[in-house]
Amino acid sequence: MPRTPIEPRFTVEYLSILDSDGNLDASLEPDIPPETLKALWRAMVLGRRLDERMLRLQRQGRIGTFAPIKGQEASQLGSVATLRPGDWMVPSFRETAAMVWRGWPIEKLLLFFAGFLEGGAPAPDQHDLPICIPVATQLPHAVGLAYAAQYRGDDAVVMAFFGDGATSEGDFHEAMNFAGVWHVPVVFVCQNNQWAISVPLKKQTHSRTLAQKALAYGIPGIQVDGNDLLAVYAASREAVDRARGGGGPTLIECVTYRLAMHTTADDPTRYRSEEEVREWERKDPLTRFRLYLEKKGLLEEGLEQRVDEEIAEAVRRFEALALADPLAMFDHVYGEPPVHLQEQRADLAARLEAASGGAAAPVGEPPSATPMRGQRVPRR
Amino acid sequence: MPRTPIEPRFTVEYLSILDSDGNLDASLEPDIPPETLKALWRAMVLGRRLDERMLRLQRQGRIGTFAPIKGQEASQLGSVATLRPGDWMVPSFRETAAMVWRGWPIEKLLLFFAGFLEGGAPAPDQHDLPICIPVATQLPHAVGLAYAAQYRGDDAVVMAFFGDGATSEGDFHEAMNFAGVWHVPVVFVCQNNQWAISVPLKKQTHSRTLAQKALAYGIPGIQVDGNDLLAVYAASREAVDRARGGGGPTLIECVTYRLAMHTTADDPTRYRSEEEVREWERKDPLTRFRLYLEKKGLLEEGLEQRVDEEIAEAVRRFEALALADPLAMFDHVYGEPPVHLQEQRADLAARLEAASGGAAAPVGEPPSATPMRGQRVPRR
Amino acid sequence: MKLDMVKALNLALREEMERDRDVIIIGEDVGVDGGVFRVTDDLQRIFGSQRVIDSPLAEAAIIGTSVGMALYGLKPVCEIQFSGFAFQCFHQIENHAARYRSRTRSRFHCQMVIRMPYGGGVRALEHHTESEEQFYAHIPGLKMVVPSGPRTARALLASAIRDPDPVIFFEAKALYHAAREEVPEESETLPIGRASVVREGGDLTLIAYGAMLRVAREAADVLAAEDGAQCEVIDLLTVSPLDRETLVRSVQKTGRAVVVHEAPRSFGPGAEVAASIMEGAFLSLEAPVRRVASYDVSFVGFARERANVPDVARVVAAARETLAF
Amino acid sequence: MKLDMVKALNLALREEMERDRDVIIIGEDVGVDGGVFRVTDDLQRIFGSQRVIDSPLAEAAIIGTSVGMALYGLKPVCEIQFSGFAFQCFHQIENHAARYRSRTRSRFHCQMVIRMPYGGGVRALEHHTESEEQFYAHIPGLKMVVPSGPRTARALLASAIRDPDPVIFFEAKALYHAAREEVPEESETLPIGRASVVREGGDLTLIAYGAMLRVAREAADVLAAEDGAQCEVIDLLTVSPLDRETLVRSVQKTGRAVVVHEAPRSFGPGAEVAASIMEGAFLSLEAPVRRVASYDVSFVGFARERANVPDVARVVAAARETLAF
Ligand SMILES: Cc1ncc(C[n+]2csc(CCOP(=O)(O)OP(=O)(O)O)c2C)c(N)n1
Ligand SMILES: Cc1ncc(C[n+]2csc(CCOP(=O)(O)OP(=O)(O)O)c2C)c(N)n1
Ligand SMILES: [Mg+2]
Ligand SMILES: [Mg+2]
Repeated sequence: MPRTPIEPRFTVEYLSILDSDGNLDASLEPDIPPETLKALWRAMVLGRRLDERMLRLQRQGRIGTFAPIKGQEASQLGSVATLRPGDWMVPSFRETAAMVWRGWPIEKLLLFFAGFLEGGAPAPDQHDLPICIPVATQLPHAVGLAYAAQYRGDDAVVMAFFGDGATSEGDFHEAMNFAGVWHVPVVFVCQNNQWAISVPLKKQTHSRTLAQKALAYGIPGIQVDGNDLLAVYAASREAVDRARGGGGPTLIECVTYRLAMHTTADDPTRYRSEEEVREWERKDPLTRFRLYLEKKGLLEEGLEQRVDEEIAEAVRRFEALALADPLAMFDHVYGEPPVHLQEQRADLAARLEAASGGAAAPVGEPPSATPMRGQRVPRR
Repeated sequence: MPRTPIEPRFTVEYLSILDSDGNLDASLEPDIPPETLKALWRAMVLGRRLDERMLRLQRQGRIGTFAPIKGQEASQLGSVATLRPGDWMVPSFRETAAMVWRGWPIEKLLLFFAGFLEGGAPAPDQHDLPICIPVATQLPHAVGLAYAAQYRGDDAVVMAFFGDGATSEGDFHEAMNFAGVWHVPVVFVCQNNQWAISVPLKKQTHSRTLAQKALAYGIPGIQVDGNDLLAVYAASREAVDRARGGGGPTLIECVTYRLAMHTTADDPTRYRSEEEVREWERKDPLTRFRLYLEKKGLLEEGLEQRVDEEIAEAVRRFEALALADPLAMFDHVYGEPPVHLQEQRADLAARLEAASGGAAAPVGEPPSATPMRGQRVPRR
Repeated sequence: MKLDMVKALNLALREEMERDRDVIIIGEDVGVDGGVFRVTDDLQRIFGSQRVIDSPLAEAAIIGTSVGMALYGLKPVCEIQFSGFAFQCFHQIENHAARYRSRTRSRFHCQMVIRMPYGGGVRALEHHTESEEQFYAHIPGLKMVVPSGPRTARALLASAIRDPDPVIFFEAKALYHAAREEVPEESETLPIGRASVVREGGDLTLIAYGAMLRVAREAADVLAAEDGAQCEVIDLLTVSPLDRETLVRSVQKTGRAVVVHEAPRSFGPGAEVAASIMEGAFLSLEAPVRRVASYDVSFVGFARERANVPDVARVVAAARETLAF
Repeated sequence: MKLDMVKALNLALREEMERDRDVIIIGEDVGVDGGVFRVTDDLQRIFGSQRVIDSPLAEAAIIGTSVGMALYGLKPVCEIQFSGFAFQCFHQIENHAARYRSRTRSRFHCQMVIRMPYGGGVRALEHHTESEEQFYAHIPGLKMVVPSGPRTARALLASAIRDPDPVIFFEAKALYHAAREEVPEESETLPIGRASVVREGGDLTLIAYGAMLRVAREAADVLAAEDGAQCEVIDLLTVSPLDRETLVRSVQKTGRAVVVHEAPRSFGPGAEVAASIMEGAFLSLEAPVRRVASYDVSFVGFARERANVPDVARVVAAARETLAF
């Protein structure tokens, strides 16, 4: 009857396979086909270079605000690479590399960040949700997709991405709890990049790890070195297979770091030190994975150039896209446009008519664009 | 570098001191002054009898829907008894016994359940929040109170009550997380009465205990036998003292049972078995505590009668209260009534004038009262 | 058959679930318990606990997971136990249910219904008596439907479930058991977005919906009997998109209008009705459109509810002022 | 001194925090970072991290804990990073911040301000450009304030912080750096609930607030120059409680009115303005009150924003139709 610890005790594991110096724990090395390893390396490089290119496009005012991924390539790719095409990916707003891996055309992403809804539409056959801006709100959607898949008897698995800050939102909690109760095939991938804009992890939660939050829902949680693609892949493989096998949800915490600014509207020097950033640059996920492939003799000549050319072509296609018709804003509000929207559409059509040069006039960026923080006011 | 459990492991304890047969673990017996023990017994009896009386009042249509506490007396009183008057109690909607302990006049509670806002106003010197209907929404208020107390340098502790179902709400999660980060003096008392209306705990969450949810926030969590007043008291004492001493928040899970219906509008026979209820009746918190006091020779003669008389007097005072002026609905919407409310007040005043018999006419319960489930339509 | 509104809603749910395996129900206590008001009574027994889901206590996740199910192709019918608790999921409704179609250019859309009991009349506690339709009516991408009795409830719920867009479906608690009405054997639908003229008249247009329709009708009887004034009574049925055409046509005939709702007056649905009538029938208007609504106060307690919610006397008074204007 | 709106707001916060130790700031990134738009710049350094709180990422808890602080006697000024994310805390605002006073018969009340940047003009992503004022204007117990420039921003924020009731304080992103304006050395206030006639005229009343005031003013210039029409321009400043008296007095003089807002048109704030004018000035009205608002569409993407948000040409066109009616 006395005061007794509840048994079994609760444990959470930490997984690291390839350390920042490239040392490999061969006993844990996941068996990934050479072609996949090469594709993953290519995706990492593309993610890194696309980030840099998008930064330039934003500074030139050719696209608007976006969230760079630099430093988080391994977290995103090691996890998403374990999905099948028929599985579902549910991104937040910082998964460019994962989205490209899943088949999002680069020009479509650029269109999205240039302020066109057309950039947010997944392809008809694509099992991915679009970018989700409100933090953590996509997580219940992932659980609902997983429930629906289970209900229909499909063997699809759902993988949802979110950040460390997202774990503070009620939607994170409610989604995890529903997933636990429903025992649905969903894998929660938390990219713990140490910061939520200017808020460091220790101000975000008092728990030692984010992985341990899984204990609150009676589901497995694991913390992995998020800059170690092999560890992320191994943990994700295990979670995805368990989910597909009817083993229910898993929470994976990828310990990583956002090496660039939160978004192009952010100035990280206000809240974090250069030392901290340099510290993490030494743990760059690309460096160690490059070494790993080098040892395996899987590095290709001129990859960077080919990737840059692919990006350049995508940018050209993006630039070539004519400004879409403003009237399109009335499409897709409802299945069938109600009377009042037909009238409003006619109103805009008339205004566009009136404004000589038709569409041109009232379109384009708003007259008085206020920069967020240091952001320059872009002009197309 | 390999796969390693994160140390130290996570543990949650279970505490029971006085079992359902009245066996005492003397090594853990909290030292409670005899006068307090007697007061607690009196409060338990009053809670039980008031519940029964309110049920009759509701059936007679003299009050509206309310939530009986039968079976949860120990959870409420063992915890709230560890507070000082200057501390804060933040109730949900099922803390009648705790509220009376804190000094709420019974007639005021009756007024509240009879549909009068006047019943919801704490006394000027009372450090308690009113009954809160939306599940879990009071928890961030408790954290805010605790923050404010700390900010002002007051040594007040805040104790918040909620149920097992409340742990599924986002507000529970966000409040716990803020409390952990801010390290504020708040004690979260979860009355796990096994049911959220018709939803059993196993459909509410997949975690083995509710206490373990504390691990997600890096704060202490403990599970206690909620029908054992001594265990609830001991755990609460420890948590309140820790909070007051700057040790931060604690989550206490009181494992108890709702012996009556969810509210007077509920029919529990639809979702749970008689056996289950009888099972828990054997663990009645009053029975064992009565035995405990008996052995200590602390039982008073004729307590039940005195308690019943006190309740009867309160009911008489409640019945004697004239129906308040309908115009009072315009008071306290804002600090100063804006023009439009002054006009609307005048409109109602004129209508009341017109309706011969002044106030009487448009007041009282709505014309077509729809019973919720089995509830009878009450008439005053 | 003659059914009350609870039974009529229950029938519509059963019929739609039989019609379409993708229709599922989710909410708090909707399963074993059959819902707080028994609207989902017996459905879990018939269709199983995978299709009638007793969810944990979390509104945002009820709507959020339903959005996910809808994106997959299911057609969830969610129950929020009382409309007063829907603000917990308001972000999921506004950010997502209403927007996925536009956001993805119809690659995805949310065919889902969100049912909620609303309004007064049941001697209930705070958050159990309010009328929040305005909050949903202002959100593009949503439809806001409020039946006024058993037959319209059953038909509109069927329409809502088959509608490709997210529909907020408000059920007046006061009507659940208020009256039994003849409903046809065969399942029927009603067009969403169309108001209905339930009484013809040339002197004044009375506009209401939900539980207030009865009040408007009775006011029309009084005005006919005592004032010899013929009111045209319009049952909105759909608050949004608002059927402005039917409103304007009526007021072009009557020249006078009074709109009645349980929601607080200021910035409420009556304002849109009044403004739309002014825009569409200005030259026919012989008096300002009057609004009879609850006062701009928060919860008043059921002991004072009757003094706050519009009743026949108030509607009659407003109509007389309008007729005398 | 000449300040832009960000600096003016920052000044008001500093002044009120110096005046009253109970005033504290809480929100995401309001501390070290000084807020997404730098409105709280430097305040954490001056007043410390106990008074300027960098909260975890959870809007419901930001408002919920602030409610608790207010019940204790503090005066929290909460920042919701963008108004599009305030639906996460809508239940805490509607269920509690707006109601504690009434619920406890003033034993407790919530003296708190909830600041949010709203509206378009910054080439931002979804949920960063919308205008949600209507949702707050309909809630009894709340006040809804929207300054139109640096000077009104500084004065109204001071008034809001000193106001005993919860105030929703909308800051137009488009105005943050749009213009610098002379503000007095001394702290000043403006009465909440009072609109301001910023330009006198006898031909037509133009009603706007926030970023739309500039649009209305420029439209007035165009109408004066090109049509010789004198517009009276009213800056609402407070959306709710609405200053009907000022609106009605003006329209009794002009007989014509156009209301402009960024929020979607249907069931929006313009409906209340129009309905109130009709009720108060019906016999003076020579034309229906026209509404110029964003269309009833959800987020359109910043590339199309200009086609959706009211601009000078649209206001001028509506005014001309009204004048010609
Ligand atoms: C509900 C909500 N609140 C606030 C924001 C503004 N915001 C955008 S990203 C962000 C920080 C997110 O941090 P984290 O979850 O760690 O993801 P990260 O940005 O680091 O990838 C905030 C506060 C938002 N988008 N949604
Ligand atoms: C936000 C919210 N959702 C739904 C309800 C309706 N409701 C009232 S009590 C209750 C169950 C609460 O269960 P629990 O938290 O275990 O407390 P208990 O009633 O068992 O004491 C529900 C669903 C509510 N009051 N608030
Ligand atoms: Mg982060
Ligand atoms: Mg319970």
